[in-house]
Amino acid sequence: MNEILSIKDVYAAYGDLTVLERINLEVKEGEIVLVLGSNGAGKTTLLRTISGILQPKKGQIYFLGRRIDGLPPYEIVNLGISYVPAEGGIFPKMSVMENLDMGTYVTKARKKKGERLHFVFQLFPILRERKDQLAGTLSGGERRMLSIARALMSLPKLLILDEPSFGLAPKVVSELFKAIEQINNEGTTILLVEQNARQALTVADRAYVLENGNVVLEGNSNEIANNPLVKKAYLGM
Amino acid sequence: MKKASIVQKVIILAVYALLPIIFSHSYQLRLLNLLIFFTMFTLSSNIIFGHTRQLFLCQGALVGIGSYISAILPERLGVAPWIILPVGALTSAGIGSLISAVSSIRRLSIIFMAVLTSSFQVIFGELILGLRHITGADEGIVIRSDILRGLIGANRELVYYYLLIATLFATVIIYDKIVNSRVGVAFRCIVEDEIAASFIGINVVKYKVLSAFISSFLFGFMGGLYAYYNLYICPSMFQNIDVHILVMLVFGGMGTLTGPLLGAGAFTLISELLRPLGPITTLIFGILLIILFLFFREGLVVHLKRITGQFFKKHKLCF
Amino acid sequence: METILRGESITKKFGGFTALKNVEFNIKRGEILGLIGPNGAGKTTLFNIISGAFPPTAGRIFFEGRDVTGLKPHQICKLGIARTFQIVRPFNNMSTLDNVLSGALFGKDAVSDLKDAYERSLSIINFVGLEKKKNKLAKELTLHERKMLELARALATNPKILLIDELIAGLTPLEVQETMRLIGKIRDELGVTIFWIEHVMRAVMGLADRIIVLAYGEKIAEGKPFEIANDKRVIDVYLGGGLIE
Amino acid sequence: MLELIIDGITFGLLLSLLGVGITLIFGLGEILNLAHGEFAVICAMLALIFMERGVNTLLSIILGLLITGLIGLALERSLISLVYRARGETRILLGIFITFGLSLAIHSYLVNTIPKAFFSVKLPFEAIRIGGLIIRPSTLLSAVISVLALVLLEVFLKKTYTGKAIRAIAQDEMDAQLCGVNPAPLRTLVFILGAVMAGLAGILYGLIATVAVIIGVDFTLLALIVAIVGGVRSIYGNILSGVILGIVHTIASFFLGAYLSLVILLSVTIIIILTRPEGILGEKG
Repeated sequence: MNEILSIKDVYAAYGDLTVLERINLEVKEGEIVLVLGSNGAGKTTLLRTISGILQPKKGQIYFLGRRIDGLPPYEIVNLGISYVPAEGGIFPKMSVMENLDMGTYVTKARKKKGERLHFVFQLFPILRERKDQLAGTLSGGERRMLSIARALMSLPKLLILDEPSFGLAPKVVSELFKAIEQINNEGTTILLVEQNARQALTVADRAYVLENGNVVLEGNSNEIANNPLVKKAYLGM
Repeated sequence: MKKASIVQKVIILAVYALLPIIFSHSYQLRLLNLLIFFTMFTLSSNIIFGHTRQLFLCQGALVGIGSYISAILPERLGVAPWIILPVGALTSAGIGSLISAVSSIRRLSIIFMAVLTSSFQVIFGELILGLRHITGADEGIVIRSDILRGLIGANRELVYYYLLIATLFATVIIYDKIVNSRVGVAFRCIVEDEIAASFIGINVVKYKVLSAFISSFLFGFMGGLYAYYNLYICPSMFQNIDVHILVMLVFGGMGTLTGPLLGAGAFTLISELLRPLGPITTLIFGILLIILFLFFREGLVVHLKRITGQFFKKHKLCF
Repeated sequence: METILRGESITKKFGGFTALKNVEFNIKRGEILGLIGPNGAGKTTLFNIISGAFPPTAGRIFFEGRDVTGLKPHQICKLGIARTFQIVRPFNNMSTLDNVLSGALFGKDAVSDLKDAYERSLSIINFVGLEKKKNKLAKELTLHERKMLELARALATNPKILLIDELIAGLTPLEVQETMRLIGKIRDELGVTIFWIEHVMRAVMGLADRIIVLAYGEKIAEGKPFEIANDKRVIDVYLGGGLIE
Repeated sequence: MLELIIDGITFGLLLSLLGVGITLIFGLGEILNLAHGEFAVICAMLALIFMERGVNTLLSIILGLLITGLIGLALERSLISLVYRARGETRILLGIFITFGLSLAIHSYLVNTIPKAFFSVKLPFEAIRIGGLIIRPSTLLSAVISVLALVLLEVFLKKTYTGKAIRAIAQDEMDAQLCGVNPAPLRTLVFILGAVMAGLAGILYGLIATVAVIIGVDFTLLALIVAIVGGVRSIYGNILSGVILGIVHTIASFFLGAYLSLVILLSVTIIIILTRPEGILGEKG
């Protein structure tokens, strides 16, 4: 399989506060890759750096062989990376449909809008029912679905999800993970950050463990799930 | 107060006191007097904007209230100007405190502060024009009650000059005391982070209102004094004060004591130099405001400090 | 032991979203009470309500038997409840000493004399181990030092109870050890009661006398650390709905 | 009375044109444009200059609008883009001071160079009588063009990708970027749009009254009131508040005189700011 994303020796900081120290990470086409780590380990910073919200201090990021570090977020979206933040990710004062329209803002997605709509409505049928409602009036779970759907509208090759289960009830979380698998089966590569280690490890192919801005562990999901350190710190065993 | 700071103030006071020896011409004295008025205006702006970041775009109105009350009331009530001067100052202070109180309790954002205070300024202007029989509208008021009636025989400009520097130095000393006290600490915390400040026990509303009170009091007081000094006031005098104060404040640098002094000096000089140009000066002040804010936001003092190195360092407020 | 702080069916709604639902708690004087739960469980919201950032939608807070619901932050602080923030907010352009000094000048039993305040501040700076950084600007400190600074500033207000919002996240193992020792010292040497939000389970388990678990705005468990560690519901909810095995 | 209300509505629609510009510019870049009303004067004066040189009225007006747009472009790319570099509260303050300075400079320049210039357009039509009602065609035309411009703006914002992107930036700039929107050119576009709409308001004011060079400050103030009362982020709110304020202003001016009517308008604004700022702005304290 080809590498779709590769991160080489990346350092990132907020002001003078270093958050990522020499991160190396790669994602192959078609995979679901999970990043685990405690609060403050630098997971969100990593995702923000990939999506261009934050510029890395040092290091390189390649997407499909092209160097993307230093590009602004809107160009990175155009290349095929969609980032779904843990909170937000929707325009509350626009209708569900308008939010999905904004998802097709990138030129190449505009032509395939109908096809894509069909896919996301099949993935999250509730959004079809709510399509004329203002996004701000949706429930927490529906908002999360909309933010993922919006990101999918732009035909991403790589979908980056920051804690999709954040703040959701367990039942909704299970549905969401099913959807994530379905998105992956349809051909989209996924990079996922989760605190909900158990469920995330069941869908992921491989995982990285981040601590204090460093990758301390990597491997396929089974190895990671059976690692004594992970068991103790993330699985509560 | 540190010793160095006292010595410095005594020297500055001495210089001010001796200036009339060199600038004895009454035109020059008038300039010096205007300089002190401007310095005082900038100093009071500094208290409210520099130290507590409350945007008051109605300084002209606060000065004007003091001025008009001091101009109108003594004759109408038959009371001595001495008594009315503090009444005017307190009225300004009351209104300033009220604006500060409502806006800090409602936690208005800068945008709303800007619109609220400038609306107030416009209302003041409109009222002055509308209440023609009291204020004389555009024609203004000629003031007959002089605060220094008994001393008028002497050199009027000179007498006012010493009265003004006495006021200035009294203000500077009080200002210094406040900034270096517990209140000054509260001001700094509020500028840094209002929310964090409230969680360590600082009553943010109280201190903001306090700073508005002090500053508006000074505005009103100086406004009244200006009316008695000038013996004539009209609405246009209070129109561009805000711009002038802003220019002076940024010129000198906010939140410092030297800032307003230097800023007012530079401003008086520039506006005197520009005087031959006539009404176009406003255009130049507009451009000056833009340039200053874009490129010299930290103030002239900071830039000077960089150039003169350590010289100003000892003046840095202790604490 | 006597109760110092008590919450009576605290409910908080933001628009249609219920952040807290009928949460009850009870802290005894001299206790370290841990507060844990998944992200978005409402932990920080609870702290915000106790410290006066906003009032609860329903319910009451009692401090030393007195109803303090709806008081403003500065009033709450003056009564003897101090807090730290999850995302630190020291006064960045002030020195370490001035930061702590501002706490001493305005908190409970505020010292109005600058000299006395200096002394109190210095001893607190020593207590948290920042004596070498006392003249540095807060923005020049490391994250750990800034967290210690915020703790020091809160302590300078002379609180009876301290609400700590995530002190350990993002620290190195060595710093974690130091911080845990310090929290113990605050209780034992200064006699300050502690209400403590933390994500690092090991730390809370090791130090807290009792633990409350919040999830989706509701209290799902309360008890001694070992009871919490073995509570089926806590393991389920805190670590996710499904199971691998 | 009915005629007064019609005049008020017409004037109010002009205010809406101005207010909408303030709203859009603030929504996208957090810059409260205190020089906004000057664009109306600039445009009217430009049209006047062309007309005095013998250019046909309609063409003069179009040229005026075009040049006003270009001036907007130049100002945005030079001055305003410097303000965007600052963040948060500093940006808002900087925006206020810079545009304040700008308004002073423009105002002072115009007052000094062409103090006696007055712009107004006379239509070669008779007043229309409907029943007992007399409607001036210029009033009618002014109202129709305002409505048309506002409808076009609404269609642009609601139906086109660019318009949706503009609304998206106003809600959450970072989120809009994550959808692939580059905010900088859209901010420029909106500033130009705002300038041209203000310019149009100036021209239309020339239809119903006379534009003098000193009127820019009043326009800015009225536009600010419209924007604040209608909500700094809501376009419908702006149109509604513009019309209401226009009616109130016109009627109050007629019965109480111009100065008291302004005092009343401003007092209402102050009360609205103090009673429900978050409701209007959608901003949380």
